[in-house]
Amino acid sequence: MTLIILLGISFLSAIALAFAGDRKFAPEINIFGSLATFLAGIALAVQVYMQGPMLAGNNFFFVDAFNVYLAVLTSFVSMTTAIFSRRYMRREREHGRIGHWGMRFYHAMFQLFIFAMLLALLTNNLGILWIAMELATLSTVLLVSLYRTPTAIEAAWKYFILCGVGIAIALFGTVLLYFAAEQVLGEGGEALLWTNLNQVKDKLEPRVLSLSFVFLVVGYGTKVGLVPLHNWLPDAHSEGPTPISAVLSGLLLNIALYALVRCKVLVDGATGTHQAGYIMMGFGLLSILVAAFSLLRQKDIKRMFAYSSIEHMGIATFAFGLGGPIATFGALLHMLVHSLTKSAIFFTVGHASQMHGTQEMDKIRGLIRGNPLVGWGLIFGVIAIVGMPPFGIFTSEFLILTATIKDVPLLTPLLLIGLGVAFAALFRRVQPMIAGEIPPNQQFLKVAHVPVILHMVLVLIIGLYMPNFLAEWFSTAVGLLK
Amino acid sequence: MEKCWQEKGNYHTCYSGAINTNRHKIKMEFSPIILSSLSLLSLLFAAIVVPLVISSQRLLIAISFSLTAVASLLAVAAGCWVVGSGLINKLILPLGLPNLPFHLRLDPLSGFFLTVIGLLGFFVSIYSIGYVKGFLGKRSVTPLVIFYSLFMASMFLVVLADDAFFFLISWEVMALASYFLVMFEDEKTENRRAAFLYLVVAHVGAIAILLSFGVMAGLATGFETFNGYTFDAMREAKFSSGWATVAFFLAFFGFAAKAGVVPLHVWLPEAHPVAPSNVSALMSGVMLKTAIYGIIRITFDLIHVFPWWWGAIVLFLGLISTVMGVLYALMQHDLKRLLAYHSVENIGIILIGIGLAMIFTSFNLPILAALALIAGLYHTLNHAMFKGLLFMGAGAVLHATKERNMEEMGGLIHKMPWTAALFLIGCISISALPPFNGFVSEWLTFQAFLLTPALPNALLNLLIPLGAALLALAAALAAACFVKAYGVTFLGHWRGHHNPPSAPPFMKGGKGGVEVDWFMRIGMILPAIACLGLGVFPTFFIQWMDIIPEQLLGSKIAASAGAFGWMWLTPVSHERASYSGFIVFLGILSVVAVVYLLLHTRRTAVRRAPIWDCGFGKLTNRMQYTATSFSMPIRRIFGFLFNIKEQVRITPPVPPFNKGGGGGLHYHLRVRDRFWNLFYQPVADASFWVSRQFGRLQQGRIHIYLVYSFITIIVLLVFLR
Amino acid sequence: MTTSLAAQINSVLAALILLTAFGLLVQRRIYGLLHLFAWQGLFLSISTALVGYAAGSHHLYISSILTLALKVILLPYILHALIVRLQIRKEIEAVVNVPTTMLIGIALVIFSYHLTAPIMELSTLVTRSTLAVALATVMLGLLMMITRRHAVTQIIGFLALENGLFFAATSATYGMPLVVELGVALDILIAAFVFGIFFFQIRTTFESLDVNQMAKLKEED
Amino acid sequence: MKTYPLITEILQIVAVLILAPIFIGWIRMVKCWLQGRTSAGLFQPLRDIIKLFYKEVVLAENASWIFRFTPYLVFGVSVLAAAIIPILSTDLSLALTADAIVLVALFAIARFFTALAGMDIGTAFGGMGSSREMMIASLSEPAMLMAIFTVSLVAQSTSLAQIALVIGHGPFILRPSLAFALLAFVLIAIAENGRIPVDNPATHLELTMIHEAMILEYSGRHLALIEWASMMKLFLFASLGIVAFFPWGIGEGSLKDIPIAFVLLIAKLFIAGIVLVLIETGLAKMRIFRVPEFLGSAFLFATLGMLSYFILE
Repeated sequence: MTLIILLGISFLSAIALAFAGDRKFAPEINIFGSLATFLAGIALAVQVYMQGPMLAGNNFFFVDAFNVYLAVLTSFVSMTTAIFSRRYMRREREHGRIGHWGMRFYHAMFQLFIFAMLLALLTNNLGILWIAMELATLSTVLLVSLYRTPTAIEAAWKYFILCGVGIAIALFGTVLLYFAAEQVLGEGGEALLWTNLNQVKDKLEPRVLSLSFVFLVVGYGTKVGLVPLHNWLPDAHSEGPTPISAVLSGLLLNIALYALVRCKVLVDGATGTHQAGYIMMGFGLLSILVAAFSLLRQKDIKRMFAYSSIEHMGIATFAFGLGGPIATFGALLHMLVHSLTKSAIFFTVGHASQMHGTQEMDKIRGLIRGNPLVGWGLIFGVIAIVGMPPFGIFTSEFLILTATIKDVPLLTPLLLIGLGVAFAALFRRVQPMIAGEIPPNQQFLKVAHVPVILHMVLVLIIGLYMPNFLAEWFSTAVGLLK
Repeated sequence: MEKCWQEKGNYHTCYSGAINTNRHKIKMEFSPIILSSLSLLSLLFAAIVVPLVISSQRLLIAISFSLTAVASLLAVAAGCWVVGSGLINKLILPLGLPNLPFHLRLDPLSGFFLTVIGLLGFFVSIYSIGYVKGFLGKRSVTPLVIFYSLFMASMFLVVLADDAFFFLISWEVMALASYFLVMFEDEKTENRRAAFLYLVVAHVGAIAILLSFGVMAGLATGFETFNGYTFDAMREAKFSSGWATVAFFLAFFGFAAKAGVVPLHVWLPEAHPVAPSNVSALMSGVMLKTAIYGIIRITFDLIHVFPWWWGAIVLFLGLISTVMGVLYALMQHDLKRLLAYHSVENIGIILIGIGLAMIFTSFNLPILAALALIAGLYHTLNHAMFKGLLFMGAGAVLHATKERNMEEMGGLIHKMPWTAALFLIGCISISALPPFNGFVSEWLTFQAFLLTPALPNALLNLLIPLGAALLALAAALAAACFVKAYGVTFLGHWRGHHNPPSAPPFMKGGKGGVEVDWFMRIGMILPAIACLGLGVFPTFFIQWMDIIPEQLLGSKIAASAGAFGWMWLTPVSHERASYSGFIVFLGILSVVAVVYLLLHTRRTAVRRAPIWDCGFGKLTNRMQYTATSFSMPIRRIFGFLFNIKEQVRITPPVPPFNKGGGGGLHYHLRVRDRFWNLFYQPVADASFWVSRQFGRLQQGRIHIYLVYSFITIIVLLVFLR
Repeated sequence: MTTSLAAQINSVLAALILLTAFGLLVQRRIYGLLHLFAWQGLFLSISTALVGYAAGSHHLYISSILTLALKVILLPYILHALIVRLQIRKEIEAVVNVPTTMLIGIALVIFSYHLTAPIMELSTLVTRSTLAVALATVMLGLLMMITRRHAVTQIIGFLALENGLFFAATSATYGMPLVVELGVALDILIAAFVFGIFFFQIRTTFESLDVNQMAKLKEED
Repeated sequence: MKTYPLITEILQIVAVLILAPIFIGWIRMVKCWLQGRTSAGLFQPLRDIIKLFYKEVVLAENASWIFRFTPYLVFGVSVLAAAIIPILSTDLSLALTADAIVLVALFAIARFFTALAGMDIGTAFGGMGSSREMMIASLSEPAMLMAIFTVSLVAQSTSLAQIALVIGHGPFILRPSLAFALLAFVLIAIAENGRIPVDNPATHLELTMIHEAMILEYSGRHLALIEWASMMKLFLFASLGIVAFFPWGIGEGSLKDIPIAFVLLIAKLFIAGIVLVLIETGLAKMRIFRVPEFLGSAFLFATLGMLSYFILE
């Protein structure tokens, strides 16, 4: 029941917002809907925590430790993003960057996007998972081109085509999976249910599954932003409105990785080898390195953080590929803290670029003096994102790195290079932005305090004190993903 | 509640658990670790609560720094207690990961470092009350207060942490807090550049340390649980020699980056000078020491079995740092930068002690190893005192003159008599001159060097004495450097360019010149007294800290070191070598006094006269020897070690010659760190090159991107078959 | 109609789908492309119905009708309408020349066969041999997207690629579960609206639908 | 406390205080003879010092307390060193205060303050002298340490008394290591005491001065103390050489030895003075940038001494 409410709220809010349009209370509806979704998410989490994994809706939905935390995370970040976007989008509207149709569209699609992601997370059916992923793409494509500038349209087009193709390839992988499952589970809807597949995964034909994994990894990997399938990501993140960048970076990538990992479990079970893991490690490592070095040459602030997202998805993918209790634990944690941190960064980045009327980093200066929350928020966000304690990303990177050096010590120098370069690149750019005197082009801005503070405090708490329930979820999830 | 158990190296220690999870009974009792926790709590209070509650900046300074001073004293008390009693205290905080709570452990080694950090922290905190007032009205001091307290707390935590996770958290928080402190005056480009460089080096080093812990934890437990991350598990683990080597050198790299060991030192002379001086004092005085702590902890405690060549490498790098540090220091004319390079030198000296201790340990000569280790540790303590003092003195000068360039100073001894006298004590101490403390530790290091003929290795027998010569060279160069620093800054006439000496740009005029206030003075007087005390009564302190080698190496030197009474320091035996700082001090003092009295029995006339100008008659203050000219002979001799660019530009005279058209002679000298071009520039260039290459991947056309997907599928399919 | 006859007819249809895929790859005229695409959809629809009949899984009839409605009627109609509204030139050119493209296409077919051959042995379905064709169609669709520089052709390539997926789903596995099929159809419908909007946006912003104009966002200097 | 060491201690300090100017007088005398001049007599340096004590002190206007304090300190350090080196007897009450390394450091502190005093008045001369002095010192110290190292290898100790005992009482062996060390020591002693060819104590020519440049502004009792101290320094270096290389005859624990030790000391110093004069007369003053080579060879000899200990002995 909670499940239906959870999904229903966002869907209904989408419809309501489509009608509300550009009215004054639309942002409040948006916030309220997201808040309700979040509360439902918490209720679901409590339920799962109390009762353990649950199947619902005629086996259509499945909630276990792995996806429930992502569901709560998704609803939480969407709530804070909604809060953030109230002020942010109002400002954009005032400055005439979007019209009233744009606002209507923005609000409706935002909720639809949340709905799609929650559906992708909670469904038990791999086919529905695919559909939800596609829906998530389609609902955000037009948001990326919301500003109608040539570059925005270009970015959206690339996003649309590349992710469309990618996701289509993933469907082929799903078909192959079904093809193999059919042999064991028989025809019909049962053969695409993850819970069923998971039970018989060792009976599935390994060759088909490894073939299907290729398509799945390329397909969902495109969505995750793995190099060399990542090219849409920096464009889409830098050209869309900042709230969308925040949820794209913070949530959508996670969902895609979630889908990939769900499939990997099956493939690993069937093949009995570590092949899928190696593929993911390869992609992960390549992503870390390419993204880290690309960070060095960024001039656009949102684009830079988009590359940082690629890097972090690379780390998580690498860790999932590495496997083992510590690395998997680290990867799960990494998904959580990265999404919290990255969305917080995008919030501050959004305000910073609004203050200066540009996304060019060379023109953004003196943030701490101009607006302490934005300045300190940005620098602490970056400190967190580069993996420095006491923030949560350090914890996950600590676990992942130590696991790496134990299992594949020869790869650690590459990781070290990647992390070091990414660190230097980010700091090199961010430091001048926060420091110094207020430049003449800076304007005063009313900013949304709550989202940034909330996110950073959470990341800090996770870094210093991980609550027991979270660790239990992770440990259970580690067991599931073995 | 106390139970003795067998610690490594058959040494009995008594365990008094503060909160002991291993035991059924949980009991709080007053113990050193509780004391240090109190200290931490008050620091956190100063960092978090005080700035929120107090809005007046002036009051904030007073309250926060008083709190940090109290906290430092508590830490000193805890440290002294634990070193004095040899207790090993543990505490587990219910934070961190569920299966990996934060472990704290206070043993004599950490207690010693706690004392060092706390002691200087105490002095600097007092000093800061006066110093930070200088920023009032110019900028908000709240960040300084917050990060200062955090910085202190994290340094304490680094030496207290007993698991890899918590250690790294403290370690990185320490780096971050100091990063923000370096950035404090963030509108200056050099501050930002230095802070950036500092943080990058620190973070790369931290990753290396992390990897080292990864090696040790992975090998200790195989990672089925989180328990492997505790230092206890690492202590118990047996490492294969290959992995132990990897772990050690990763950790050494990381710690060396923090300590500023050549060639990883480049950040240090950038970051330390630009930070506020109280922070520079802490960074140079004690933050670098946490890296020393890390090296000792990893080497002697966690790995504890190692081949001699590790020690040889540590020794070698220590020597290189010592000599390069002092040579580069000699070339500086920025007072704080000069001091920063001297930190490189002194870290080198400490590493020499540690390296020798490692060599002795690996050849199973524990008594000699104990001597070498004590030498290193004692220098750690000494360096904290005199470098703190010197940076505070430099801060006082900066406070008064708003100038860091020595070439623009001079004659300050008349304007700031207190600062001048205290700075002189620092100079003497750091130049390793008796009877002050720097000499004692260098002398012990020399003694350790002189004992190397006992090593059963012919190569080491021949090579290590040359190291002693290098150390002697460094010590003498350090003396030269401080003659220069002191002479140019405090002696002679004011040589400032823009201000005639009649009206130097001092902050406050009036009687007594521009001397700093009493908080700053006390902050400097105390370490000066410590410098003298440590130099004159070394036996007390060495006996006190003798527990550390006893626990780490299973041997101590106190039996011999103090055998001849407290006045004489006899590290091995009195036939071998002996030194009495007390008698040296007393002897010189009494002779001076006697001679002075003898010569002043009758009224003696002293006539003041202008200096002899050889009949030239037009001496100006610009004709004094400058810092640059002072170091010229040494620059010429060791020129090959520097990246020197020397230019003399002559402007021809233009008529009319009588008024300002006399032409000019401009001398321009730039001495750069060679290591920058050798190691860092290539790395940066390579990174940008790779980055450019990777940039080509993203070349804009969607077809190309589709081709990537296409090729990826094909390649994966081909490989999977 | 026996099962084997159905299988034979299905094979013929597979061959036709492959042929249309090649046709799409080399067709220069935009209306020609539309026709070919509609034909491909039709073959797909018939094939789906046939498989549904042969396998007795009746939900495939629904997918067949869906395919017919979407891919043979609706999508070509929308595209046609768009082309008219946007006044797109009728002639378009391929990036890579035709013989090379054909050769690459043939290589892809061989590769697909090589790849799927071991898998096909595992299946007991009569229509299993069509899996290679399905994969080849997917690959050819991708190839088409790579070689063409017009937004509309790229979309047609994308849709052809999806046809291949559908074909794989129906012929290799006797269809995915119905709810999935419906969902996929819905997604394609939404996608159609999205690219429709896009065409307008691109057209108004860039004056033409040549995607090569859209290469501003890049890392190269 | 035993009385004997205390008595010898006092005797020795007094002896050094008086003998040091006389030793300089002897050197000057020999030098005059060699140059065919008439000498001013053995006691002229002593007379000079006494004369200076009665002179008025003229201080530069800018001189600070450091300038005034330095002479006392330098003198104090020299007296302390005189109390430590076992010149007359190895059993001195202060012998344990310092070993060879501390002794080097004691001279270093005197030099440190002299250099500061040179900087204090703010003339170019003072600065130049300080700069050069510190440069030379920094090069001579490693060489000095290597020489000490070699000797301490033989004696198994850096304690001066112990060195004298071991070398004086052991069987007489011709040790190449000690020969090298002695050679190095002589070179270092020349450099440290500002003798030709490193420095010329007799000149006030601007560009060749080192030690003199630093103390140029001193006068009266300050100058007297400094001069006296530097005389003692030379004397102490000579005694140090005697202790380390020719310790035969140094007293050991009874007052009876003292007269013999005293006589032998005079004899040894007699020879040392002649040797020094021969070196000084035979060589010409070097350019300042040749000094590194000079001290480099001292270092080389000392190192060779150490190597030959390990290789040959």
